[in-house]
Amino acid sequence: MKKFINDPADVVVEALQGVALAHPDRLRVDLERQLVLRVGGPVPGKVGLLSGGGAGHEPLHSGFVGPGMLDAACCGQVFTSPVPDQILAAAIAVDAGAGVLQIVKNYTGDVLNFEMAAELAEGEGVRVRTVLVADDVAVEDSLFTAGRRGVGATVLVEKIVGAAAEDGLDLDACTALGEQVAGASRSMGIALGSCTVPAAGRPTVDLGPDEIEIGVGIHGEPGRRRQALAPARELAAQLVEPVVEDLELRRGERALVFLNGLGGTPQLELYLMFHEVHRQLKERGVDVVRSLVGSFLTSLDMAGCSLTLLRPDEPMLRWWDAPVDTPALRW
Amino acid sequence: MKKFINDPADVVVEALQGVALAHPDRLRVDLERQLVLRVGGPVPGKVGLLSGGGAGHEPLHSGFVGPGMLDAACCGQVFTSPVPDQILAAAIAVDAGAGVLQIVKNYTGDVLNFEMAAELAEGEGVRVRTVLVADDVAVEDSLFTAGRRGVGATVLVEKIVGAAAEDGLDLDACTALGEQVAGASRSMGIALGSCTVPAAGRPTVDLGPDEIEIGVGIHGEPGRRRQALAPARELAAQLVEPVVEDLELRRGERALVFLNGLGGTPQLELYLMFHEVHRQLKERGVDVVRSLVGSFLTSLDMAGCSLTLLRPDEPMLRWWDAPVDTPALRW
Amino acid sequence: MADLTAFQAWVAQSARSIGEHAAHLTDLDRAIGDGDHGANMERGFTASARLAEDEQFSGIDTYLKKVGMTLVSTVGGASGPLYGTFFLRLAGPLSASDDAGARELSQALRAGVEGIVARGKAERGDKTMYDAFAPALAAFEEAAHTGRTIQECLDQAARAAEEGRDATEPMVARKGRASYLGERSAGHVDPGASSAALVLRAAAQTLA
Amino acid sequence: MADLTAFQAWVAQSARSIGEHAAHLTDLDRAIGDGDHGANMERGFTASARLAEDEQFSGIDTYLKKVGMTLVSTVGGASGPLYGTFFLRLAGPLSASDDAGARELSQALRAGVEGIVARGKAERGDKTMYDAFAPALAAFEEAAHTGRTIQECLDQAARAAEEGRDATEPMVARKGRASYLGERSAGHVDPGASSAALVLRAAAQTLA
Ligand SMILES: Nc1ncnc2c1ncn2[C@@H]1O[C@H](COP(=O)(O)OP(=O)(O)O)[C@@H](O)[C@H]1O
Ligand SMILES: Nc1ncnc2c1ncn2[C@@H]1O[C@H](COP(=O)(O)OP(=O)(O)O)[C@@H](O)[C@H]1O
Ligand SMILES: [Mg+2]
Ligand SMILES: [Mg+2]
Ligand SMILES: [Mg+2]
Ligand SMILES: [Mg+2]
Repeated sequence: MKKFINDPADVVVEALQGVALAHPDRLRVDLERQLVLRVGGPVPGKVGLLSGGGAGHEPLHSGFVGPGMLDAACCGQVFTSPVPDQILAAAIAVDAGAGVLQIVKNYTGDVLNFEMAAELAEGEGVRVRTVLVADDVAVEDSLFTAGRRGVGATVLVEKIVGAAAEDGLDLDACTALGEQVAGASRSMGIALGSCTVPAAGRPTVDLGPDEIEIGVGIHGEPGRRRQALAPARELAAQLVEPVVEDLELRRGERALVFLNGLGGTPQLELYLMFHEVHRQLKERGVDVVRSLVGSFLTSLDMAGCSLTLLRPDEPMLRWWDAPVDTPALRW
Repeated sequence: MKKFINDPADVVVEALQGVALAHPDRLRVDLERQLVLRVGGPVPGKVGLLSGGGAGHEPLHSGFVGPGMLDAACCGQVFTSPVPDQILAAAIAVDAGAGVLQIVKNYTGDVLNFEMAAELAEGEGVRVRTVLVADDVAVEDSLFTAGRRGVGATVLVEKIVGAAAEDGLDLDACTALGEQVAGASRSMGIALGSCTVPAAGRPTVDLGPDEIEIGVGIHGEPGRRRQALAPARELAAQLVEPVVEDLELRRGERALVFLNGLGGTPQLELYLMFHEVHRQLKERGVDVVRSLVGSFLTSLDMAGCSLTLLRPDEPMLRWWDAPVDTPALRW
Repeated sequence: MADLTAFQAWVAQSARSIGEHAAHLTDLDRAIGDGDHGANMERGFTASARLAEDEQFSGIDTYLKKVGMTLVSTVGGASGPLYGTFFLRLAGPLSASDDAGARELSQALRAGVEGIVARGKAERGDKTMYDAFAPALAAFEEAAHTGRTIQECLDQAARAAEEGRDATEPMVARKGRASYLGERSAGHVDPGASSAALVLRAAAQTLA
Repeated sequence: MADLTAFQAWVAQSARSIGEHAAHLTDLDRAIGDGDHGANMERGFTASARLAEDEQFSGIDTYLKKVGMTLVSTVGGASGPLYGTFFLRLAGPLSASDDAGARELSQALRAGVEGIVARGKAERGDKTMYDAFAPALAAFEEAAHTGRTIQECLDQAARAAEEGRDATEPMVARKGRASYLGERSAGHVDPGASSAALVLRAAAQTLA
């Protein structure tokens, strides 16, 4: 394992020190609790928007703190959920009386920790709602299992609800919107190579020199199948088809496309894949009305990409277009 | 080699198709000549700012086209200079009567091709000046050799001169400013792993499992030495020391710090390194007045980072802070 | 009868046992999870065991609540809230006593296990820690009901937990990270069920 | 005497020879450069050789200019502008003639080689293509001066280029990518000097 680290145990807190030094005018970092907070928050009357999860997915979530998006991000250790104390502290910090909305990726650890935090926060008089993001179509959907993993749709929920909260929507409306966006999004990823968790010191997934994982999770979880490497146009088809079908996107419908790099994939390849995805959506009669291409939800150094499609309605598009001013997303 | 590509020969043009589809409202892409142009340009009365080079360093240069930065980027094949025809076409396209400034990274191929293009453009009545960026302290400086490679300072020159051109500085003033910024900047990089050029199909640099290259070039060129992996704080020192010394940054002076990921390095590690760099600069009495952390000048999928320091004067800082609105840099 | 000292001995013994088996727990989690269960549990129980050294507790329930909160904030992952809730809920039925008998222990155990279900929504056969806790609770209640000593109740609970743990091997996971593996999760013992068996065995060694 | 057809044969023969040696040129460039010199040269000379098939040319000079422009826009890298300039400048002294003799060829060659220096600023011993072109020019001029036939002049130039190429092996590069290697560039023949020797050998096979 070759990484820019000192002690693997200190990676997250040392990186947060860097975040604090790099963005002193926009972010306030609580190193002890591993929280990243919007400078100048909480904003009176505004719903507090809070997310978090294991580290290693940067810029998600800490890079999305700022006007038009999150009020706070809670960082766990690498690929490990934050614990309720941290989340509680964040909820209290971002509550301006209008309540707090937690955006949680659907992993048992995250779900349980955010749930306990919400109970504790309610005990402290903070109103808390939760939107669960579970968009990874590689995992079968079922009420009887842990369900689908939360992946790319998280970025879309954070952006769109972030703008809506800024616009003054109340807690129930923000929650409903978040659920709509999460419900109208589907994702799937491909790994060409594994990530390596600093504390583990070796690759999480054991992929052969020509092997790839279709449907990989953002922690290197197994996907639908392993197969041999194929040309980009075939790989794009293996993302487009399951996502479009699960979302039941029909000819003539519109889509917001988020093509995401998983950390080790160069922009050159990402844009090349975007071209393929765009072409194939067009062939299916799907109209790409908005797009985002880049590495926004990563798995450390994993080589790979994920495709997220959202079936947007007009309000979602308006809030997508609304200004955002965070370290990682700004327009 | 596992990459999202079809035919290695088509990588650049297919990626440019993706760029065109992802940014239709900001960029105009000439696929045949592999040019990326600012929508709505040329801007009357403004000096046309033009850069380019081999592909594989994205977002440099194509991601920096837009208000406040470049008017056009010319893309060569991967790690190969564009040819004079392309550059000439770009120069003609961005000339609005105020002349054209080319920002060129100091590699023989780039220098010669941009030079021929400038001669051809002058023949067509376009006034052309060139700023050469040669900031890589890993290479010894000498009048009798090809000289230092152009690396991270390129981003700073493009940003600062981009803002100045937007402000209405004329061609000579833009050229002088570009030379000042280039002259006041130094860089050095470290590779933890090699990049792989699609057409080559195998890693450019042959690094052992614990070996790293100190002073690597952005095409995988050899640096000052190979050595064993070391903790981040030691690696940071091996970047800070030579850069500070070559720039002769003294206690009490100010610096703009650009910590750049080379493509395969996660943000988590980059921010961790930024913390180290910042701390060590502080120890040396250097005041970090501005910073930029991210993967802006990459070497395909190379794991590694580079440090660029600029000794800024007031005008440089003002133009650094000025608005920029490109796909990769926006504030 | 189990007094505060006994409960503190239980937590200490759990920490020891988990420390000894941490590598094994991690190996199990590496096979069907993310390979951190050993480290998670060791971190949490070490912190919990230290509580008794650093602090005076006025009763069993305040102690168990503190253990629960400590586990919640140090174990992390899925198992942190689950083990945390287990200890937090144990405290309830013991709030009045400073020396618990079989009946109170039985009620406490039921409250704790119900807490795990309330939080994790697991059912029998989902291949989770509940597959160790549930049979342990049933065995304890059965033994207590038929008038066994606390030691006998605890022994039977520990044995039932170990059998429950072993029974997770062929199961297909339906909860937690292992569920992403689908059919491929079969053939591996569940890490959480394994740590649960250790904690209940530690109880049998200390609580009576 | 060399007419338009002879010049076209020269370019065609250069393309053939470079095609045959492309892998070798690339290997040389891989050792001290970026491993693209073979592909660069093959692409450029193939395109240049095709010119004569696709187009009618009115004179030697217009043809050579077109070859130069084609090389500039297809070879790429450092060698594109250098070879391109060489051919563009060759054209000058030949503008009046449609059948060049030794004297005109000598002047053309000088103009071409001076073009390479004007563009690349290389000196003898920098380990570049100039280390093949410079001795070739000197040998040609010497032979022409002493009244040799064109064939003799060309043969001596080709031989001198090959010797110049071989002499680059021990040199430490001071220009181009190889210069980044410093001392480590010694012990390898320069790729550009090697392609130059091929082009001049092709001249000896066709131009006389
Ligand atoms: N919903 C659930 N209910 C009960 N136990 C669960 C549930 N989900 C997971 N577990 C238990 O948690 C264990 C994994 O714990 P751990 O590895 O510490 O957390 P994580 O999976 O977050 O890394 C599993 O082996 C399983 O026994
Ligand atoms: N300044 C220069 N003057 C003359 N020849 C040069 C100069 N720089 C490089 N060369 C020649 O160019 C050759 C490399 O060409 P090529 O590999 O095609 O371009 P690049 O180095 O851009 O990849 C070198 O072997 C050398 O002979
Ligand atoms: Mg685990
Ligand atoms: Mg975990
Ligand atoms: Mg080369
Ligand atoms: Mg090259």
